[in-house]
Amino acid sequence: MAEILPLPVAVAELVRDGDSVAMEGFTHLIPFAAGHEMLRQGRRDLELIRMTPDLLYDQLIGAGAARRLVFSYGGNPGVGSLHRFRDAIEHDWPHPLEFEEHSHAGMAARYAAGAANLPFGILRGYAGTDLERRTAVERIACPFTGESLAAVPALRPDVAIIHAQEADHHGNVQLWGIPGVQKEAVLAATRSLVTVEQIVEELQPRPGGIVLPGWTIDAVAEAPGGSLPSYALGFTERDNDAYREWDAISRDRDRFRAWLAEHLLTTTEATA
Amino acid sequence: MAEILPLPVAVAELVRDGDSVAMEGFTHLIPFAAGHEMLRQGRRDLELIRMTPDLLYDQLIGAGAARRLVFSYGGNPGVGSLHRFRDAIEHDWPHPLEFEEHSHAGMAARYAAGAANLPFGILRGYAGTDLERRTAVERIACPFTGESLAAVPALRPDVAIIHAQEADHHGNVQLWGIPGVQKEAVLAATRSLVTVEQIVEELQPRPGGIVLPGWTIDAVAEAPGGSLPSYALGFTERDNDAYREWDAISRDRDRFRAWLAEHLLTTTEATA
Amino acid sequence: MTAVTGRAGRSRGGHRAATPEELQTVVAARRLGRARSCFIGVGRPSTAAILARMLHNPELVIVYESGTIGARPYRVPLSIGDDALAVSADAVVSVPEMFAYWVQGERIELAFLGAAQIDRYANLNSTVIGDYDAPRTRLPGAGGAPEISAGCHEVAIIVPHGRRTFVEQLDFRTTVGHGDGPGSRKRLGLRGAGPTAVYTELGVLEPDPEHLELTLTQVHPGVDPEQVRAATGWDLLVAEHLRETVPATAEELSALRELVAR
Amino acid sequence: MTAVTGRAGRSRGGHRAATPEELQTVVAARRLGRARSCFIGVGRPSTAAILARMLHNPELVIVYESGTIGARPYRVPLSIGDDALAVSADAVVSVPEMFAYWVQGERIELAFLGAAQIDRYANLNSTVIGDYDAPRTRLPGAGGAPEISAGCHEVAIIVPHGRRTFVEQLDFRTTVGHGDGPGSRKRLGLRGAGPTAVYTELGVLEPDPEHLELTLTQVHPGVDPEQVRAATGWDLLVAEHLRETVPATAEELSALRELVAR
Repeated sequence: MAEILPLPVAVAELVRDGDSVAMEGFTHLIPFAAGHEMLRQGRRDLELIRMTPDLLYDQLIGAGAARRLVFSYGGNPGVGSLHRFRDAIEHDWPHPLEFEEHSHAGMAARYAAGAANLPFGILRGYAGTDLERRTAVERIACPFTGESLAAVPALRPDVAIIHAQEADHHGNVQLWGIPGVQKEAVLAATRSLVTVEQIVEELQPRPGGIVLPGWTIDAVAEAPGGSLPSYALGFTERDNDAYREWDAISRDRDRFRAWLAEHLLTTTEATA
Repeated sequence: MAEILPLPVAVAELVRDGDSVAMEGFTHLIPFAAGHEMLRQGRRDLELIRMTPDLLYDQLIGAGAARRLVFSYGGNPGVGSLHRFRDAIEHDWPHPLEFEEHSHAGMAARYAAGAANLPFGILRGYAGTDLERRTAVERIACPFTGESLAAVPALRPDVAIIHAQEADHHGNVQLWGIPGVQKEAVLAATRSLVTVEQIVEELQPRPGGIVLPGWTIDAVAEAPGGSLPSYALGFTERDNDAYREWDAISRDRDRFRAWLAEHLLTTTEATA
Repeated sequence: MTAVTGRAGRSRGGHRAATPEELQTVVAARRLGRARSCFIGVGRPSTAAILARMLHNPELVIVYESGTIGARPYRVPLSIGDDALAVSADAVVSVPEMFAYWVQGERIELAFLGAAQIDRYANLNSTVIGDYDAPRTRLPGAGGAPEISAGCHEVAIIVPHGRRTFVEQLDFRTTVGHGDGPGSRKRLGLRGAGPTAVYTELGVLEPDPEHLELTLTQVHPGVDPEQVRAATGWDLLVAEHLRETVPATAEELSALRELVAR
Repeated sequence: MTAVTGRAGRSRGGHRAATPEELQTVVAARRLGRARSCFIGVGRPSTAAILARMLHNPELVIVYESGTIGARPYRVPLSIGDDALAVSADAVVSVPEMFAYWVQGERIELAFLGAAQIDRYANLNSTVIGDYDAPRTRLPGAGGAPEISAGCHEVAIIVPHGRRTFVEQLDFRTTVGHGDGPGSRKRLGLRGAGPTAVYTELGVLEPDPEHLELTLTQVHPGVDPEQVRAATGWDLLVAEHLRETVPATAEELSALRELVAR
């Protein structure tokens, strides 16, 4: 059964330095609050896994929390570059960043394989690309037709962190709207944390609702607005301006440092 | 876009003698009306694919419509044997029946592979069973860990037939309740027919609702009560007595013949 | 001996004593009292699981292969896809997801399986009696059993006790229990612990901790171990310290009968 | 030349003439007028698709990789996961399902892709400028492009026309268009037809039916083919019968501007 914990306690208990951490949410329901709590607690040496690193991982990378990044699309959606991500890869700032990149289809197959407890997933993919020489992918032959397919290794993160709209007191979680790859991330991980907009007496089944039973989750933490500046359908709206503003903040190391200092101060006070 | 057709027309257009036909519905939403229409139209030489043949395939097998059966559990749920299925396999009545059997996990992986346009699916399965020697399964090694897994060939039926609660005038279909493997069956098949309880002006998204857009389907036919004696959540209740009574009817070839004659007569009149 | 031959006697409490089949269900339900989640088919396992939720373990998560997770059935369903299961469940998933993410994902603690034949290593046949190509009796086939036995943490088996069921040699190995003995499951890549108990109307059999051969470890009240050996198609081992089943309590029996009557 | 240099002139109707970028979007939207379904990312492809639904093809099924199938966006989304997409869609599926059942399932007719670099066989780079291990500019990476290009029936490309984009040699091949020419896609097991058109602010390039090298087949009004060749990093072929783009109609332009202003 999931424990209902304050967010700082949940992060302290579940995320350790050196862990591989998958924080998912495809544009929708990105777990910013939990990521910022990791920043505040000064987690280091993490392997950060995420299809679309987005602002959240740009911030963690810029703060030096990541040893390694596993991803498939490192852009600021609709805006442009992730400058901290670029600075780390192009100029080793604040320190060198190992990385492994895939296609979306490959990452999705890797999570699905992890959730299904398979060592690998198969897809029609990667063939003929330079990606094939640069990442963890093998060719595999269909034993029935002889066709050549791509095999990708399963993702089995130490911790998965997602944001959802609601949980009940037993830690059963429901999310709806664009579901992304969150269910797979949680089921593939050894430990899991779900932040939610609210805790309710009883989950009411919703159209498009995905329910994760409490016994598949380690901790649930209430974090209203916890996916801003992304959004939680029915609760918050995407703050497109924040995505645009991040471009200027993150372009410059000093402005980023100032943002980080101010942000950590603010969140520390808020959670104190 | 799916054409909205009367059931006899839809079956006549989509199902041909010699086809491989997958009629799915896991206990819930079994497409009896469509199957009975196939009986009435005298389809022959079919490869019938279905995880749980149930009464529907017992009837088609008994009537001699099947050349081959692909399945994973051939029982009358909660009651006992499927006697027409047994009579065909044990005594070649009404004629010899080829068959290929899998486990549920294997069939599910085969449908999922078909829907995903992959030539095979992988699972941890079959190892050490006698099934492995009797069916289409190969061992495959994980290229990353060396682990040995089972590979099963994708299912790509000529036609998939399912029953759902509702469709709109564009042929968009929604079903809810136990979803079984119907989505995969439709997406794996070359052609597809969906019978529905009702055609509505507009689909209202439902908790647990699965929507198949009209452009993934060839024909939709209205068939209220079309999954009886199984059921359609929210519309009809499972007729458990009919399942129990089938045991007596199907046990005896003459009683079955009488049922068939009477049933075809009734349905012919009803649809005339 | 009335209590185990199936003829109903009267207990002191005034109600009929447990039939052997009732006791079999009650004992299985007791096992489920300490499970977190169980994967079950219809019939007696389903009855035992609902009984366990009524009596011992209201938090027991019941999973049916039809895709319902955390179903709270009020009555014993005829089929694993009855509407009450879907409506009351915490989550309902597709069949491919059930087998990939939940069974193969090793999320379910205990599975209850039945079979037409069982051998000394708790391997199961639910496919055919006689020759595969010229069967005496064609059975329904594998269903979910092979992978359920592979992926759940433990397997419990409920079967009637007789020489037709407990056989020296299976006609077909549908589901691997302990294979050919120690090391078999590991060699085959099966991840769970495999069968840990067989519940019958006569008692309970468990694999020997060392050589894994099914051993009679518990008999129901009034059952002679020789009677169990006679109902078994191989030379059944009997545990040195044979336990006797605690008789069904009045509470267990009335709950079971109330459930079956619903 | 005003109409293609980006400086706004006045057309006879009194509104500003189309900028080259507007015309690029308008031409792409025309292509979508005869598609049943299209797979698109954010930015100009999204604008073109919404415009196509407004003007030519109200039944066009727009699919975003975030999982929305049949979305009916009213305004141009900043991100492919904006809430309007989920709420208005016919169906919303998980990312694994999107790529497995829908993209790889070859259900989507036309995909629109962008890139930082494109070569003569319409292969695309969205990964890196410079050396992979010591990049001059690290780009976002593959996203869905490689498999979208493999699985959709056809691919259309929208890119700005210049020598930084149209290069002799990609720094990294993220996405296969026509590979090394005829036979490449088949050898690699790529199922769709691959790129069939490249839409730029200067005109339209299409693979030659025989040798598959991108060929200038259409120029926008006032554009000289030599201007296009000068903006291309390889010795660009020009079709014998070069077409000229039908100028953006007043209806197209006002619809586009209204859409962008929403």
